[in-house]
Amino acid sequence: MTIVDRTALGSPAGPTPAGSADSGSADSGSADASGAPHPAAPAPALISLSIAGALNAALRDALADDPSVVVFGEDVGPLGGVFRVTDALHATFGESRVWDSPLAESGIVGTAIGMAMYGLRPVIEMQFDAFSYPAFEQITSHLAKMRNRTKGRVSLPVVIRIPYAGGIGGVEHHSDSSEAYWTHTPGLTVVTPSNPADAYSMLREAIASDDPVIFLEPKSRYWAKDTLVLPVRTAPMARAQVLREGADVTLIAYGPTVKTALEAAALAELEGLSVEVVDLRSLSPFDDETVGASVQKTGRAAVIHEAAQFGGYGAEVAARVTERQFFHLQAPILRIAGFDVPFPSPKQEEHYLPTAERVLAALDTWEW
Amino acid sequence: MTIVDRTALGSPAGPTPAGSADSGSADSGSADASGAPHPAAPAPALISLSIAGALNAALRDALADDPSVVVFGEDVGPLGGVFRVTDALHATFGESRVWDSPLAESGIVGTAIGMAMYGLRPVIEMQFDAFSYPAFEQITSHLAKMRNRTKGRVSLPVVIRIPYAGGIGGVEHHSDSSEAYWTHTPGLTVVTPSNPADAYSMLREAIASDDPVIFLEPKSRYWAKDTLVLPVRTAPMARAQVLREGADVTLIAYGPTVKTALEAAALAELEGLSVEVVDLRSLSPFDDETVGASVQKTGRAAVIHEAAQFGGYGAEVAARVTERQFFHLQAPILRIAGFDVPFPSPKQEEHYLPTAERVLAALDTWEW
Amino acid sequence: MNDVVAARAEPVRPTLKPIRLIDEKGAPVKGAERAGFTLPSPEVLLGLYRRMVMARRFDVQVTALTRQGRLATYPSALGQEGCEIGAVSSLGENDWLFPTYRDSVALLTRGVPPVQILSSFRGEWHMGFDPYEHRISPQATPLATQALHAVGLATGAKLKGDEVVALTLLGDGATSEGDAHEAFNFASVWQAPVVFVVQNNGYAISVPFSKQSHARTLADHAIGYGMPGYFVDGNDVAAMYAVTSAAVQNARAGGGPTLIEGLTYRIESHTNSDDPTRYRSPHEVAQWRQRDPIARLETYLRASGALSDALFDEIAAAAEQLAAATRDAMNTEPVLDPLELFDHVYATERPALREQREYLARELAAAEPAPADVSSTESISTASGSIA
Amino acid sequence: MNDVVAARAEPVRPTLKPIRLIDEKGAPVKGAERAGFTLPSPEVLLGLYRRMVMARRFDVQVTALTRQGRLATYPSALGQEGCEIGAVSSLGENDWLFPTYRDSVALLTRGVPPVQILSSFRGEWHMGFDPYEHRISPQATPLATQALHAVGLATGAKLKGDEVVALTLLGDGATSEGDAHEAFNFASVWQAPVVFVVQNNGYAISVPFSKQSHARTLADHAIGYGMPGYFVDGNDVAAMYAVTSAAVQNARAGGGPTLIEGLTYRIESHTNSDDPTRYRSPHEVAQWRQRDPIARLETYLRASGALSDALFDEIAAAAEQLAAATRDAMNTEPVLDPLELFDHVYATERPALREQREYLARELAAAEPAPADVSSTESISTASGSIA
Ligand SMILES: Cc1ncc(C[n+]2csc(CCOP(=O)(O)OP(=O)(O)O)c2C)c(N)n1
Ligand SMILES: Cc1ncc(C[n+]2csc(CCOP(=O)(O)OP(=O)(O)O)c2C)c(N)n1
Ligand SMILES: [Mg+2]
Ligand SMILES: [Mg+2]
Repeated sequence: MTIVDRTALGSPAGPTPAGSADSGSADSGSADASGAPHPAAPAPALISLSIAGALNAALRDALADDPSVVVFGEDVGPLGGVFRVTDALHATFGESRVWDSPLAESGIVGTAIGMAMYGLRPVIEMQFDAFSYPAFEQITSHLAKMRNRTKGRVSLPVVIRIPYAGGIGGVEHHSDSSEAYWTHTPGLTVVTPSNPADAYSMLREAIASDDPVIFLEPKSRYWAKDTLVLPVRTAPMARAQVLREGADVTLIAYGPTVKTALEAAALAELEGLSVEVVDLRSLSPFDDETVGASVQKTGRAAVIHEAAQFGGYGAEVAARVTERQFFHLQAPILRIAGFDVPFPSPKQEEHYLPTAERVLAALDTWEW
Repeated sequence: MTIVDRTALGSPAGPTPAGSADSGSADSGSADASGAPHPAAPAPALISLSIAGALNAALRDALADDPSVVVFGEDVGPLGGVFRVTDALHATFGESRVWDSPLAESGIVGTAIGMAMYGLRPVIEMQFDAFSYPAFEQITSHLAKMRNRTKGRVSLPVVIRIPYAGGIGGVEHHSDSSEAYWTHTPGLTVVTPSNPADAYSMLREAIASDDPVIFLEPKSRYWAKDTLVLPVRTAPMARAQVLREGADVTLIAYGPTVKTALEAAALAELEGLSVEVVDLRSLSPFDDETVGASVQKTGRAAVIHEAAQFGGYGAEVAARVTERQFFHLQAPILRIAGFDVPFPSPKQEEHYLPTAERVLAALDTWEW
Repeated sequence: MNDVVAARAEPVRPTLKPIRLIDEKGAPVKGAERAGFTLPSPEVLLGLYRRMVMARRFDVQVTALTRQGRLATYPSALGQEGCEIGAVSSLGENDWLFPTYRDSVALLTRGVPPVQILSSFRGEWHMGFDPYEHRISPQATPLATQALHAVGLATGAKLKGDEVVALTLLGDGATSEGDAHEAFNFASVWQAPVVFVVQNNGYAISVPFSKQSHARTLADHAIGYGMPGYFVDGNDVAAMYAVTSAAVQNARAGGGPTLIEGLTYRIESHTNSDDPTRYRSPHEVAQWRQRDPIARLETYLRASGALSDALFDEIAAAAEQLAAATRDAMNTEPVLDPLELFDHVYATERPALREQREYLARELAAAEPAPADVSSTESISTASGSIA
Repeated sequence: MNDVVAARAEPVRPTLKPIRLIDEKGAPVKGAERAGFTLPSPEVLLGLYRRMVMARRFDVQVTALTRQGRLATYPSALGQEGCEIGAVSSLGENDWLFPTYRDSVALLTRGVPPVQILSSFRGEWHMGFDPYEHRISPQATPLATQALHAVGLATGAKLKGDEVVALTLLGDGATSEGDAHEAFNFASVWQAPVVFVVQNNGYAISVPFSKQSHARTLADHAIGYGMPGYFVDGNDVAAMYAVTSAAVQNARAGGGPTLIEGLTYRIESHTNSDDPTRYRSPHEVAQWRQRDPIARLETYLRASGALSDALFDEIAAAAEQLAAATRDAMNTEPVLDPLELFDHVYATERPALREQREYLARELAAAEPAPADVSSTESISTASGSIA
């Protein structure tokens, strides 16, 4: 297993998103995966695959397995998406399965809704997180509500893939984390993988789901590699996973901050603190069981995310875990999150993003 | 002082929004207020005024006092808005100060931003809460961020008035509570009055503010009356207010749920429980001081809102108050909120909306 | 590039005067105003007449019931029957309709039972019929949003090789929304089999067309999308039917989308709770009452001998029957299950939602006669005590 | 209603062929292709030439610096100088420009210092100049959003009685967004003094115009808004300047908005990180290089005798100076204050934000040489341990 090192995350003034995507797009895993569209192909091989490559493989396999799956959006065709997640799909499956749409996010979501009403399973892309905002009405007023509105008669199996969060030196509007908007909206399922195996497995599961899924892709982790065998199936996407066991404190993380949490746990160990790390994977629904069990064991918890703290997803985590585990808690649940300011410019993001050091400093504020 | 009784809230199958507005629009308070555009007019009289009337008076006085104030949106001109909050303003101030725009919310917010850049102070209306969603991108990516983007060079003194929440038997999309979306967005100020005096005072303050303000108007309370003298100035809008003092528990409410909290407090008193009620008034910023002081005193708190609980504003309240007051808390902070389902149809909303009874039941779940 | 652009032929250009086949006096139109369209057969016209009469009676009945408080709200289409019925009658059985809140009579025409149409306006649930049974999407409230769904569905059908056309109804106000533009554009780029019918009834609630658009006609928008556009007299059901049918056929044949503007008028208030005296004159309304689409066709049909007194009476009786059935249906209070609030939010079960469902179930089970209303005057006095 | 609609005169209709004053060989155009516009004076043309040369040199320099990693990103306008400079040169001092990320050279032309233009692309702050000093809004990234700001500002100026015109630049892709439609519509309904200049450079990142629109020309959209539309050869700076100037004058005189499409081409990649070989042929690019807007004007000016060798050299030298100054500016690392993150979010001070500011201040103060990088390979192994 290879782990992408810090430098691959892109320094603040480093390459722009698509640039980094370019450098990472031709990864062998992706290419290998492309060569094996049929899951039951002989001799499954252990390959090295990035998150971007795993997502590409999942799309390829879903397109191959189910003729009702279609992929469209801005630049997802011949270009393969600005992060190359849809690389080579257009060439393989043709214009009627994978195509470039006009440039309008509300239009993309709105037409995906219509297609889903007709039995297709659209997997669409919002090019960057903040560019999902023009589609906000279609997502909240229709995608999220159609099933309930029609008493379950109309399912909308639409997956909206959204590259999100910072850490790649993106200019304004290219680093937002909007999970709190989506998770507050009943009717949506919101998930985010933190590693290649989950990326593959969860995207397949999202596409197979009859519920609309907001699939958040941590863009700073697109090029983080792992070795695995395709097709891989990890735990059901609704379940959180304990990535590291510990006794003293539970770190709750998701998407890009899972790496931060693991780093913090490793550093804390040097200081003699035993840290459990939970990767939420699913933000809505929230896995009360797994998180609850961990917090009951450790008695202390902190949640880490990039979005602004105020009204962020961490508030829900803190509130509900406190509600349910109050008498197990020895200290208030901490939130290590973005500051309550707009996401900063590339050269300033290092000061904004939660780091392992900041997590440790937060743990130090507790009276132990 | 007169208090509107329960029947005025509109029964679930009762009149639709605009209908109720019709019945309440000709209220004498509003008319009186209209007659006194100059705050310093002689002999200030005690008048009976509804929230809708107070908002109308505030707009009228702001238009009269400051030539840079303009009011536009859907049906805010000759019709006076579907809730009649802009009643008679068009006739008084003319088409260049108060006018009907084309029907497009992104357009309304986007052009308001441009006007504000040129020194105007637009007060715009989103006709119902869910109809602010088409403007989501303009609000989050520009209105909220312009000041920061330009290092403070460009202020956007825009007020977006949004009638929100349920309780009036509105059909789908007419009863949303979207405060959690706005409060999570750095750069926005979000306030909501619960009574006529605050409605007047806070709207005047919002219009005078150099920050963009999301001004949430609790539509089920539009016709709740109070007697007061115009122009009234209540506490600064950033400050929460203790509406009722108590020793045992703090109920934190805002907008439409303030009435619920006061009812619950009255009922609880019969059961021997001394309940303090805090009206937040400002959702962003949050008044940590006032709420903190109350919770330190009572040791227990519950927050009440209509929006879905998951990721709702109550999560932030619970999380931050717990963070700051953990060792003063005798029990977890409770959230009495909407269920995690889309806002229901008129005949079902009674089951969805938090009631005083539900608040009391929640308090009963604590071990006292 | 240059060549790509120049190679595109100019599509049909909307006429300056609305296309008309029967004039306001009920006489057949000759010449240019017909724009090449021909009058439908007497059988078709009689069918349209019957549907309009039924629609009108239904609409009047529901408005009356709404005034009695039996419905939470009802947006009437009185006066727009020519536009509504002409457009929707052009659809085949497998075609789809994407209507708005205003278009209940279009649903009626397509066979949705009154009780199912009115379920949402009574406040029972957000919609009352099965979209797949009738091939009709829920009546959209957020303006222009459904136009994109229509484009998506039509494109989905095209991708699957099915000969399905989607027709969507939009108001004049709705065309100002960004979604209308995106729908027009996606449809034309994808050559989706969609027909956009804009019912320009002069107002968006209180806002007159002159404050909504500076266009000569909304059909002119078609030019900017390289699609055919037609400006039609919406109160001439014959013209609406002829033009829409041609557009549906063209779409079905692979010719892509069409934009049709029907010029009509909303005789009733926006909804029962609107006060139109604030924004329009009785004179204007009276003028438009003169242009009634039903009276116009009736005159024509009687003059041409197609509509006998007997048939007239038969249709009127059928309409009365519909009205009676609608009244009856509104007399029955449906039994609603509050717990259903939780049942359709997700296809995938959620433990936390089950918890909330159980909470409500317990609350309902425990429910006794409502406790006395404790008016909390005192506490609000405290609130105002802080007023400067 | 009917009368209101019919009373509106049809505005100028875009021509099928782009308007041109100087042809691709540098010869003055005669006849219909000019659409009634006349060639600007030699002085004006020389000014446009100088500005284009400066712009080109700046653009090439910044692209080079970006390749060297000195900027985070840079969207080049190489090849679009005719469009950019022609359009922006039509503005008066009190007029406003609403540009996009693509339009740095338009800012340069309007006098914004390079170091201020490039601040955002270097990743220092979201923008680097004072909007009020230059009457230029921040370069918008969310597509088409700035068009609404332009309409609002122009309307605000009109309301205040100021003779200010707002010009906004949009890409072909951006016209597909709902906001573009809303901006066109608001502007025409309000008769706002706005000029919309769509730079149709053939692509939206990788998506060709043929997948963006089915229109003959994007200028055709104007018809649907009842506003004048012009389809212009964007690589003919003379035509761009003449048409845009007329539109600005018309707006200033109270004639309302105009939509202008300039047909041009993006010679460089979308940004430095794009790979255009995936979606367009070198042949196509080579063809468009032949249509270079600067070479075209240069030929004309030399032939007409307005551009001497001496003047040519002088301009070239000025351009080199600009390039050198730009390089120098990028050599200086600006000192950034992390605490400024908190200083401009609100006009009104917030205690909670002050707390966060103090937190970061403490963190910065405590900062020592970074701790050793603890690679947490083990823990991620655990993660994958759960893989089926
Ligand atoms: C996105 C959105 N904004 C606002 C509204 C509120 N609203 C309901 S109907 C209406 C007017 C619509 O006018 P038009 O499109 O002409 O249709 P008509 O009612 O005349 O049939 C408005 C503003 C809405 N439903 N959706
Ligand atoms: C709302 C929004 N969606 C997506 C993007 C991502 N994006 C940036 S530039 C671009 C293409 C724009 O094409 P065009 O408008 O033709 O301008 P050009 O880059 O060719 O100058 C896209 C899709 C964005 N910036 N904003
Ligand atoms: Mg209308
Ligand atoms: Mg382009």
